[in-house]
Amino acid sequence: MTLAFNAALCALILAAALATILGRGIFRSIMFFIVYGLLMAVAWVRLDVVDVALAEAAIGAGLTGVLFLAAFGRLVREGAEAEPPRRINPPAAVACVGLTAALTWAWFSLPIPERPGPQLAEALPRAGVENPVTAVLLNFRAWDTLLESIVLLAALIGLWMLTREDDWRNRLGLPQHVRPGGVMSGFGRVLPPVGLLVGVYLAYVGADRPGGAFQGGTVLAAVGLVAAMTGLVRPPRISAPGWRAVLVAGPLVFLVAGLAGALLGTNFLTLPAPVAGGAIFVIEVALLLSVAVTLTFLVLGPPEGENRR
Amino acid sequence: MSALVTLLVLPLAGAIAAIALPSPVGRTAALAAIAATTGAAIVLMATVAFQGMPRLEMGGWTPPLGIVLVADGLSVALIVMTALVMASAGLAARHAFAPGTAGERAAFGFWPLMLLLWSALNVVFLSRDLFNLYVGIELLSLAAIGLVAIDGKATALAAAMRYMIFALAGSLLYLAGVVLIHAAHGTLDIDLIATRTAAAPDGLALALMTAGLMAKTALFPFHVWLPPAHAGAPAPASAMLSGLVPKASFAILLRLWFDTMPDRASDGALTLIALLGTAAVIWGSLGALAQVRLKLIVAYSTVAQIGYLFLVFPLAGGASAGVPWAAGAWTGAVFLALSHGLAKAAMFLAVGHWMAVAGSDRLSDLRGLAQLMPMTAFAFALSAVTLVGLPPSGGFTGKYLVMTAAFASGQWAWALVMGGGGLLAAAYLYRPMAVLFARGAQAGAAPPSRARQAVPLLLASASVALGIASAGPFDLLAIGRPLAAEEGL
Amino acid sequence: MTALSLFAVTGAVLIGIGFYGLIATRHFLRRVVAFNLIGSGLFLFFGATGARGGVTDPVPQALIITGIVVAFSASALGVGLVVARARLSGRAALPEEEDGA
Amino acid sequence: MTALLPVLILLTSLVPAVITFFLDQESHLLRNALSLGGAVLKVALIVVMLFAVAGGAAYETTIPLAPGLVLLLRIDALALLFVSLSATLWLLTTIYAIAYFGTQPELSRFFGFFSLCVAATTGIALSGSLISFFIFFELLTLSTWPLVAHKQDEASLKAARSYLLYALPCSAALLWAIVWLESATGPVLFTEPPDLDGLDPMSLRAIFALFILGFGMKAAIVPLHGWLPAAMAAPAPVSALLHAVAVVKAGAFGVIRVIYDVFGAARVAELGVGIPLAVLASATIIWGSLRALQQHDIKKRLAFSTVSQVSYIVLGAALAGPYGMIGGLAHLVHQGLMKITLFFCAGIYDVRAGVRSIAGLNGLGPRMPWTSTCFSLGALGMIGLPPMAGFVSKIYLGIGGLESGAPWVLAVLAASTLLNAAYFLPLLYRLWFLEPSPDATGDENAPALVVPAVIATLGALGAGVLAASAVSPLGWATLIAERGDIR
Amino acid sequence: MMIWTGPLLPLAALVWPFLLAALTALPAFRGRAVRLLPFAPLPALWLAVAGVEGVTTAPGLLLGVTLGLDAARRLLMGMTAALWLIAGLAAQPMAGKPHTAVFSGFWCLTLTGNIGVFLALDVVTFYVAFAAVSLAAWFLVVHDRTEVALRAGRVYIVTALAGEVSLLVGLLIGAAAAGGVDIEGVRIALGASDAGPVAVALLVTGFGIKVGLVPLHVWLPLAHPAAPVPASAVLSGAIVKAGLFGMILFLPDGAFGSVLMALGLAGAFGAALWGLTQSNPKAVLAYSTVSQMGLMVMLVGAGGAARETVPFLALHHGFAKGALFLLVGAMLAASDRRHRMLCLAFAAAVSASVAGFPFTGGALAKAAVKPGLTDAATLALSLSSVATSIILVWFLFRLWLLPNAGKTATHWPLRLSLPVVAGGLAFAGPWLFWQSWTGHDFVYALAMKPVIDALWPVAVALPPALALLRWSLPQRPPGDLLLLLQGWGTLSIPMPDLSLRWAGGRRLFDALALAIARAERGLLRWSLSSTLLPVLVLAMLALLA
Repeated sequence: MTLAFNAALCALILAAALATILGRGIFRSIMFFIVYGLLMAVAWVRLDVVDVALAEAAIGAGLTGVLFLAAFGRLVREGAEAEPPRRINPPAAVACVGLTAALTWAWFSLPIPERPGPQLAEALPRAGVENPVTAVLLNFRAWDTLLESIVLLAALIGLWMLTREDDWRNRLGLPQHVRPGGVMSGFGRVLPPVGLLVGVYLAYVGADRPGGAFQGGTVLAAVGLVAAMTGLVRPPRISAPGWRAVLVAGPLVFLVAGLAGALLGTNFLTLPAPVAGGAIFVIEVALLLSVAVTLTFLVLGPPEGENRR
Repeated sequence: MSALVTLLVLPLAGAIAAIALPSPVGRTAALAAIAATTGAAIVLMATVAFQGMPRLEMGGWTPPLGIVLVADGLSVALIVMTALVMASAGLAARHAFAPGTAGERAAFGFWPLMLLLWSALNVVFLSRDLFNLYVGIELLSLAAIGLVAIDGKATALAAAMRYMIFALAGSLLYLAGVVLIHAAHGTLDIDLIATRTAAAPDGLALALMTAGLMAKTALFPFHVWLPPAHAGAPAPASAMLSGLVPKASFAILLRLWFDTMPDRASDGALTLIALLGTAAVIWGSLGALAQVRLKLIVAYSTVAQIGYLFLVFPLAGGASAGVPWAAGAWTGAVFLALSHGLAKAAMFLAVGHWMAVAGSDRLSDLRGLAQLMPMTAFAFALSAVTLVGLPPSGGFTGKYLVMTAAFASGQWAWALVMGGGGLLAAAYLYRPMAVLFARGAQAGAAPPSRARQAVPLLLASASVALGIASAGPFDLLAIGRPLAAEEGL
Repeated sequence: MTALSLFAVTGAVLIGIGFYGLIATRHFLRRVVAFNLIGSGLFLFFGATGARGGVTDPVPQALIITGIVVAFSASALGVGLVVARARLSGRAALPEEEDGA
Repeated sequence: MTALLPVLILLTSLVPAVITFFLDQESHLLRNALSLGGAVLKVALIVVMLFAVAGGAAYETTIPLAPGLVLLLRIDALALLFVSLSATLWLLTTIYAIAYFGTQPELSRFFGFFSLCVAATTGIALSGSLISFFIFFELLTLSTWPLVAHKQDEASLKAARSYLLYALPCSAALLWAIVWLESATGPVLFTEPPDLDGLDPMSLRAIFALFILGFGMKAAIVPLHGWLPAAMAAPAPVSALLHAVAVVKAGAFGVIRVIYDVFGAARVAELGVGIPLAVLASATIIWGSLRALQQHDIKKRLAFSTVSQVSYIVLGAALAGPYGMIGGLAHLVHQGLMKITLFFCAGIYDVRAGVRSIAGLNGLGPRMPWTSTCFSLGALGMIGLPPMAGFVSKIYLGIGGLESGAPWVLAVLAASTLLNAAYFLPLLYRLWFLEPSPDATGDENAPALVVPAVIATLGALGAGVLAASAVSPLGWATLIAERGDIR
Repeated sequence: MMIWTGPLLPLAALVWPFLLAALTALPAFRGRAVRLLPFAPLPALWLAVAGVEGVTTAPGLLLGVTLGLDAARRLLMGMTAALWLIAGLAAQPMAGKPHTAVFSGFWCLTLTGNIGVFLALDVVTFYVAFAAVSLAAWFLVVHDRTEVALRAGRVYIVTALAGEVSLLVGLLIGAAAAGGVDIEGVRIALGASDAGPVAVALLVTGFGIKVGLVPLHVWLPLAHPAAPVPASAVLSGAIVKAGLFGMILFLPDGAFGSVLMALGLAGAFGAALWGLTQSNPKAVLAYSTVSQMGLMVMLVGAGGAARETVPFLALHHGFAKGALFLLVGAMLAASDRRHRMLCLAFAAAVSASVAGFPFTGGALAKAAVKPGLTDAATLALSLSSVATSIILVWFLFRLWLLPNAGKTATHWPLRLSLPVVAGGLAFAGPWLFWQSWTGHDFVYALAMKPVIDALWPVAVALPPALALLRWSLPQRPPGDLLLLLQGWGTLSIPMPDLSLRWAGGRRLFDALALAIARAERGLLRWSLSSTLLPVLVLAMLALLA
């Protein structure tokens, strides 16, 4: 039964994926992708990996889907939504089948190493959090996570570099014209408080149970997006100093904590066991804010003024 | 606080400051970070040279749990080269991306992108964790894409898009390899993997990572994105993109094939890699010959020069690894990478000056500029010397070491590639030289000040000095080498 | 075939499909979508490997989460690029691939 | 201090070179003082060392680069032979060049590269290891290019391009040769014979051929000579540098080093590569002369003459016997003295009388007696007429040919002499015996141009008249052979 | 280091004229350079008169100079020096004419070489001296710069250089064979070595050109008449002897004997005959020189005792020929009939001596030679006297036909007295040295048989000679064999440029670059290059497995 469910799930996932690639039209492709993302989240749950399932659902399906949809909308405005005629590329197909075959073969020939390492079990008590995933993310491999937050920043700066010179001082994203009192507007008034709660909760429980700053941040970002799209909040300008400070707050706190570890403890990013929990909390809060704002800005896109090309 | 931490934190802090602080302050902070990071790089080099390799266990966790960063000879050599190029690019950008010169957007964005790029490079050069390396090269790619696109023109955007697909595809292939490694060995630490018991999928992992990194290094046939991307960016950005960025993925390749899984190499694979390198040398050179824009010539030259680097694999890897000349070949390849980085950056900065004066980088518009700006012309010429591999330059030392290894191991076909590539380089670099030296300068704008002209000259001189004083770098590179860097030949 | 193998092979197939999409489609937005397919397929594969032997390894999970965020960053930038290019030129494909043939 | 002497000698031209690059065009005085000062200092140092080395001393400086790449500078008799030639002629050429250019533009660049060229040549001369030789050899290639292109007109740039077109592939060949050899033997020092037994004879022959390809280009061996006549587009001081002070000499010197200090005469004979090289050199001697006959431009004719004459040196080296070697070494100096005289004079005819074509020489002799006398003597020396230096070389080479079982060398020498006469005597005839065209002008009121030519002429004359004395080039070459500096 | 060892005088005899040559280049001397000429040969003359013992070496000069004297050297050097002195005096009237500084300079250089040939004991010095005498003399030939002189100069220089080269090669082979540069040793080695014949052939060529050995003589009848009279005198009197002496020095006894004799005889008779077609008395004299030298080469070829006496013959011929040329000069300067008669008379006397009329120096010289000859050779010698007599009669005829100068030139007494002195020496010289040179008593020379032997050829010659004056042969320009060559015109051989051609390579390069650019456009399509990405993975997997 379980196997059958899993098989059906996998078949659906593959079907959605194929439709994403082969389906006619970009819009359909995006729609299938969102479906695909939700199915993937289910798959992660089936794998009993809730942390990832949350991330996948929030970022992989949700936020990415919104990103694609927003982009599609803009492409439609530019008249660039049409696809060039597509053709089957047999060599590519063969090569990709080969790639799949090779990975499949690898799966079946993989040895099972000693995992998770005894070190993990031994170190977890000193990590300051109970959720091992969070421990890995924010303590054992905190350096990765710090860089990850920086990657988000880099993407944002990169994205901003795509602004047209004339638009630089405009507000982020497309100018919104939401009719006051419309559906969107109402939706926009209801959703944010709920989302806000969910987001903060996700981040807060991340210490012990599935969840964390990135998942929570994503939810907050969704809130922010909805607020912006419904006209509840006007997106800021790039030059807004407060927002820019929020953007860098997470990485900055992370860095400072790391340096504190280097100065007080043994190494960069060392969080001494007694204060580890507290430190991780502070970092998570800062990260939550930064991630939320960064993701929001990433989806909003660079400022685009009224003036057309 | 150790130089290692400083080196990692400073550019990050600089980037954060440049993002958060308002324009003039942010820019000043960025420049301060550039200066400080350069200092830190040099301090780190001194540390490695005189005290041994610093090792930084992030968060105090040892592998396989935590991430370790180690500064060995290869790391610091690349880091110092990076610092030199970055500092020069920063100096050039001080003018090129001054608020008055560039638009508000570029004047804001350049500095954080540059510092993020630098952070990523330092991470890639230092990290011993395969996944951390992945994050590093992703950061690198995103910052680089931002720099490619910073010009804002449609062609630059197309170049950035092209670059992006290659970079993303490469990253994912690399990540696939990392996944396999972790699945098979439960660790991501290079040194632990080196002591693992071999697993069947190791070969696939290596193949995936290699292919992915090749795409990011722009090795033939994955080079097509490089010329438009590097040629489309503003000069200081081009200098970083062409001089530094390919070195990151190349450094990971070196780590993979020589540190991580040296036992996994097979002659066939090594030969395949070198054949692609050979093709890159020929293809890139001929491509450069066909160009009429100087930036494109210089960019295609990068394609060709990258090809050289890949000749090292059959010479120092696999069955060759244990023999005495392997160390020479390996060191030679790193010398080539270092001198190419310096020389290429010098070239792009010089071209930037000329473009500012002539208004274009078409060869026909650059006629006689050597008279107007002799220092930059000299810098270009010196860089050309390095790229052609003429003595006394770092390029020559590298070429010599690699060629000696090729002959000593009986694989002299690679030596022929090396020599032939030098000739091709001479051919494509001669054209701009001849144009620059011809009579009849037509200045559109006043030439930049001598101090600004001196920047590329210093870089080019550094690439030559690398050859003149090659003993020091050679010894430095031997630090931390798994192969006993025997006294060459 | 165990559930893990099922998911792993699904992941492998997704990688293949995604790669084909990355190669064979020309609209840049669809390529970014395909890139996300590869990524999630790879993460699925990774997750499956981490769940072998009856224990769930937190390290792959953490890495996957990092990977997802990184992939999103890249996607955002990619989408930004295609939109920006479309604003300038009205096209959403690479110049060399725009015209038929 | 003595260990630093080689470096010091190198610096006497390197330092002026570097400083000169940064001088303004207008600082004529400082620039000239630098160039002249360096040249004089260098000559002085060399004179000091000539005595010391004649007494048996040798100086050595080692600068390690990467392993296997050792920069070894060594002053021994052979090095000194070449370095004294280049230093002396550098001094003369500098004086000449200062007068020649006057206040033309781009002089800082010119003199910078000029000094750099000489520094490279000095390095070549002093190199004690193969790799040092190569490094300086390439430096020479590069620093020569801007000199050839100095005028920056079409012809000069074309010549410069042609120069590089020849030089770089040949450099590549040279590098291949060096790397191939050293990969089997380790670093090759000229003082100790490398152990060549690790390489099979065919490889050794191939390496030798690559060496010859590499050096042969600079030595303008047919068919690698095409750049040299083209390079006559450059100003006269550059021609002097190319033909006498540095470039072609460096090639010939390389051949000598390879034959005697890398392979060793015995090995060359054993491999059977000496005679083919001698044949090639002979072919060059003849061919260069034949081509010279066809030229109507003075400098072009002189250039082809160089093609022919430099191969005398190669021929002497290739014969691989003591007489041949002494002849070749002596000719290294002799040819330099005579050819620089000729180019100096050709330059004087150009700038003072506007004459470049051979036809323009008519009747210039009485009008410009000093120049023309020098020119005539130089030409006669080239033909090999006693007592100018050329005949000494010829005698030694001839005997060397017989000694090495190659009597045909005599025929080559004979033919070359006749051909030399055939292309030089008409010039002298025009100078002295034909009536000048009515609108001809020309004077030689430029002592700084004429005096170097006269000194060079006297040198060439002295080298011949006093050939047997110890201070002559021949005497020094004999000393080299006796001492066994070269094997 | 010692600059020289041994007696200084031989060195001084060489250096002195060399220095004078250098002096002529100085502006101070340019106008009166001619005045230096008589001084140039004085040390040499002194040396010849005083004699010197021992060998002089100057180890630092050239490749080590060794000088010395023996009887033959002393005799010939004395003759040469004396003749140069006389000619130098005869050149005095040239003072103030154009180009005399150059003329004087090369005069002194030629003289240096000429003396050097006789003093040199080593091959290199000999070669250098020989080259000097050959090549510097070119300036004497072309001095007048007339079309004729310049043409003669061209022919001269070509042949002289050819001679120089073959000489050099021959000497080199000799030195290599001998393992040293000592002339004696070289001669011996040439006789013994395998390469000897080649070297000898080359030496014969080299020296043969100088002495005017048929068929290498073509330059001589052009050059000797073309030069100014004093120069002609030394050319024909002294300089040719350098070649002759070279043969004596280097050719092993008997080597190439028959060839030399055949060629010598061909010259002796052929030149005399061809001389009759000349109208210029100097050209006639030049052919006479070819003839006489042929005779001497024949004697060298004959070898043995005959060869030993050749210097004695040369002594006479040198002075005599010098005198005759100078007399041509005197005749050209004479304006009144008495002077012309005087010239003719003296010329006749000297001619008689050359023809070997009894009691003249010439007769004595021939008498000295004969004991060493076979009968056939003796007959040939006598017959050559017939030929000589005929051509000299022709000479006298042509001399008389020279136009009247119109007004008496300056220095007339000097112009006449110098040839008289030379002629006198031609008469007296053989007498003077007869005993010491031949070892015979004077009585031997005065005996009846030699007198008759000397007389009959002259007697036989007179009738045909006088007939010729009436029915002269068709007149031809000088140059005989050369005239045959003139049809060839200038040789022009098209020569390809052997230097590597890059143009073709360049085209290939361009084509290649174009092809690459095209392929690059294909590769630029992401779908193509990215397909290669998984392909590369699989390929590498296959190679790694």
